[in-house]
Amino acid sequence: MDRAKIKKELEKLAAEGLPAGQPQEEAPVVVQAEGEGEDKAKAKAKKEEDVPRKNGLIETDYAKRGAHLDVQINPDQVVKAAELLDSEGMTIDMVTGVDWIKEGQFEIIYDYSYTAGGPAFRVVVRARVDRNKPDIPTISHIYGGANWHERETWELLGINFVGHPQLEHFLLPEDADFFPLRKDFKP
Amino acid sequence: MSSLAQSQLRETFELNIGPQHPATHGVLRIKVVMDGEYIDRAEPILGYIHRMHEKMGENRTWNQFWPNMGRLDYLSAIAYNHCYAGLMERALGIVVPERAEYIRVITAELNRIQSHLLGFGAYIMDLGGFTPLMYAMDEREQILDLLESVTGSRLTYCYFRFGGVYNDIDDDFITGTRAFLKRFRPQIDLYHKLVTGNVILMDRLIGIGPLSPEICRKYGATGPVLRGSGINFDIRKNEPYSVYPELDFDIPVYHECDSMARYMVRMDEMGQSCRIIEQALNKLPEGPVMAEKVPKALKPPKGDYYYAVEAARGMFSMRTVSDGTNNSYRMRLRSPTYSNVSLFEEASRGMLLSDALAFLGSLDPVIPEMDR
Amino acid sequence: MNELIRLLAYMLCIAAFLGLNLAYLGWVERKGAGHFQRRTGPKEVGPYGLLQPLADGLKLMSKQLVVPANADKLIYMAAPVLIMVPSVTLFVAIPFGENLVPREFNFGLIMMFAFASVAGLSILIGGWGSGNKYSLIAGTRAVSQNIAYEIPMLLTAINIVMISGSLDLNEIIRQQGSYIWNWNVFRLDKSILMPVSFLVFFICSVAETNRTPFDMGECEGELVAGYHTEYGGMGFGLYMMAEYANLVIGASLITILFLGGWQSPIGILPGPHWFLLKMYFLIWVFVWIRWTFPRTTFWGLLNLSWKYLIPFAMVNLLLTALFIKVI
Amino acid sequence: MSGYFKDIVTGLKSLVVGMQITNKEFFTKPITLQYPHQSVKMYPRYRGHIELVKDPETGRNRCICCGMCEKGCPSGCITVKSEKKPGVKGKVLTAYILNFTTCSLCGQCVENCKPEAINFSNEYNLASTRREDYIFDLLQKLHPEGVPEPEVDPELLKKEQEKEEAAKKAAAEKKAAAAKKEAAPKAPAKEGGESKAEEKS
Repeated sequence: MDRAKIKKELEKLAAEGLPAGQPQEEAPVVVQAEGEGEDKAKAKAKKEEDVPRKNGLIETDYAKRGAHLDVQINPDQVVKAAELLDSEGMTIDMVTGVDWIKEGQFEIIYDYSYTAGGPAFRVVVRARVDRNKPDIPTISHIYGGANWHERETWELLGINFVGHPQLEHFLLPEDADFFPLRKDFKP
Repeated sequence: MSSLAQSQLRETFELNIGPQHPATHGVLRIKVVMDGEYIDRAEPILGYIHRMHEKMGENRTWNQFWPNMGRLDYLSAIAYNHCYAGLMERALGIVVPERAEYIRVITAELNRIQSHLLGFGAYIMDLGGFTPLMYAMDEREQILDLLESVTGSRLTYCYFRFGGVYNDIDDDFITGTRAFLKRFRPQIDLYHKLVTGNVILMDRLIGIGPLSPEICRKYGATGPVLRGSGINFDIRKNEPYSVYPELDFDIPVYHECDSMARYMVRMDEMGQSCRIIEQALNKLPEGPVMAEKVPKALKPPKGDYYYAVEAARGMFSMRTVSDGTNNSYRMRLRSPTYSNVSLFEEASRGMLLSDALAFLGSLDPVIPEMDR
Repeated sequence: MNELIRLLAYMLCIAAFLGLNLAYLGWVERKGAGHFQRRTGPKEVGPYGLLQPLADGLKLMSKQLVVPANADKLIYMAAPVLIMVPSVTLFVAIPFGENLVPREFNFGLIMMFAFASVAGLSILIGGWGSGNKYSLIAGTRAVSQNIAYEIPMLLTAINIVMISGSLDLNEIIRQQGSYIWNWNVFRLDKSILMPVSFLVFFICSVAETNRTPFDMGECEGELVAGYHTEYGGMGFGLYMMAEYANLVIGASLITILFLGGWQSPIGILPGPHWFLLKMYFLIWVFVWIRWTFPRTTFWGLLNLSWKYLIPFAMVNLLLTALFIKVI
Repeated sequence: MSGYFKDIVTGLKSLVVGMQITNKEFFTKPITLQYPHQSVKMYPRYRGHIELVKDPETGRNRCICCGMCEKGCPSGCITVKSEKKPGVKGKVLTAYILNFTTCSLCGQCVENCKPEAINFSNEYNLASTRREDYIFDLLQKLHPEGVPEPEVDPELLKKEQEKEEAAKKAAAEKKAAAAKKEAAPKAPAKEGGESKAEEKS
């Protein structure tokens, strides 16, 4: 595992995924989020919070967030990211879906970590899909462990993992026709 | 013989192992396609005890989510408490007094021994030996008594709080724990003599259920399963939390990659936990057990937070997405058995039925934690 | 007429002996299990739980007999009875004392083995008739186990037959004199491997009676309850009783063939009390083994039989033949 | 070949060692505790269902009916019912209903309770076949022989009565004034005045 290489490659990936019209200077947002000028960072963070985050890589403070790298990429790039991290010997921890109903988006968070010994290294890969057409390619052919996690995310949030071998009901009963973790779910 | 003729001759049948089956320790169901005594395909089916803890996390306030932590893995609930406490302390920036951290470690390790004891006993019972379970239960009862005297409950602990622990330990607990350790160490030798050295058991475990480090990595297996495959990875060492860096202990690793290796990792971990407890008791500082500045209304800043601990069955981690209100926007729980059991389908192909169940037992699944 | 009365009396005695044994061996097993496991075992019903078998029996008898929907009703109902019949019949041939034998056969040993194999058959049809996949697997397992273990068992039994030159159980006992060193276990002058032979026979008996570590047919960790998964009430009760009846027969057979039956180990007072003492000691060892060891796999069981027991039995057979011919 | 015999010897030896251990255990005393005849040792910190604490000075509960326990409870199993009684400071507890079927014994209510009015009981021997048996009124449990009347502070009572009378007077005056002001039809002001008085009492 090469931390610098992973960082560089992911940065590149995130930059590739930016919409064409966007000015290049803004592209790879490398923010040393929590540093000395905390107030400044806070103010900045506040500003950023209101709009959805742009694609890019953030080197997060491990002590505050629990992750080392945090990268947001386009949904069609998750397979590339998975292949990259797989070749570096990383493990998939979990796949999480978040329903950002106000923005009309689902966020899919992939947690990767390094479990082959040595100090821990955690990478968070995020991708956002449209809430009305929640399609994202599966990574279960790269990581067998992602299979169940994706299945669960589909079941609870309705995110469609394109190419997943078995998107069937898993935790919920077979006849469940609802997605309980969606924010507009009414029991 | 052509392959077509072969496939016609081959007659398979489906067998449902569980949800009510003695070897699954709960309501796990495995749909097995059998070819005689051999397994063609085994598909675990989950969800029989699914309670949607993640949704509860969204509906309850941060404090109200506490009791849920005791109900995921009911055998090592204190580690789960530890994870939630650590997560929120990370999010809120609370500094925990040192005494509280030591108490957390002591109780968590006692809980780990207790969990491994039950895992050991139940595993041997899966293999047909009833007696070791009862011996393990005897020791486990001592631990439960000790933990009951501090936490007030015997199984579903809800003992930790943001910024410390619910109440302090007393001298009775300390002397009781020391006495227990003194009594427990010879018992481990007894287990080894009675069980580990037994030729029948060795025959059943050695070489059964091989798991390469690669398959462990692909499926995100952690804990004794990973360490039984020769990888030295333990959150307590590799991503130290609490006061573990100040304590001296080893991580047992076995390179055989079979069920016996996983079993031995658990047995050795009990001894290491004893070492940790002993040191922690010696080092136990005086002082408060709750941080002074814990806000009444908990509102962690926006953003998401991640925290991982080493539970008895592997890495338990939580990711929470906070939107700055007094409950979580999204709570994600990563349970170790979920990942560990997900490799069962691939690894069990072509095994004998009895070997497959020995292999499943060596993964030590706890069903409520998988189903969440 | 006299003979008829004698037979009737014996039948009554056997029934009483059997009934007591079958009921109280269950108690012994549970009590033993309890104490082996730092527990107390049955305690509440009667002093030391001695009335427990009665309570168990009453409970089992008062239960409804349920036939599963896809079971073969006739076979399902017949199997538990069928497993009891040979076990009970075999008591006719067991010589408890020199003159205390219901019916002396001069082919008693053959009869023993012949009837014992019926038990395997009834396990199979019980498993098959239940219409449950677990039971079916258990049934087939039990049969192949019986086949695998009858071979070394018979090979060692032939040893004894060669030594004593008779198939009559009483005659076999008579030929082993009083005093320990005259028993077949220690008759090194007939073959130096006799103690090994005893061990082989003992292991085979454990397997034949379907007890841990060889309870492939039951296997509660894998096959739920094996061949009697679908049985409840007295059907289950009969299976349970048959297990203990087989246990008594197995222990008796070892006693007869190797431990000198009713012969006294110290040369005085030969009689049925020695027989019972030896038999119950063996039963106790069976119980002890059951609560100590885990279960082998089906594979390991066949391995043990073909790789260890059968070669040893063969070698012993050759040695015995050699010893008898040469010495 | 030597490995073959070695396997047999070590295998048999391991079996004998195992049997020795169980044999030894057979002759040691069982550790079973005969539960209904003997009872387990209970620790003071044991968390049974919650109970109201009896104040040793007054012999009554300490509850101030703030409802913090009710709010903090994750499973919503507590219902506090209270009313205002004349001459008593604060509200008076009339019923404290715990639905034990949903309680998870987490201790949030005990922690949230400022006046330390509730605590864990040591009761573990709860068994019933009816669900209703687990809906406790803790107030009744605290005072099985009947809930004592709250202590009436005469000064406070006097003050309150005065206040009430004053309020009544004011209302009456208002009413009279309103009536005087518009001897003609309308009545809405009158209604409003009345309801205000009711609220105060």
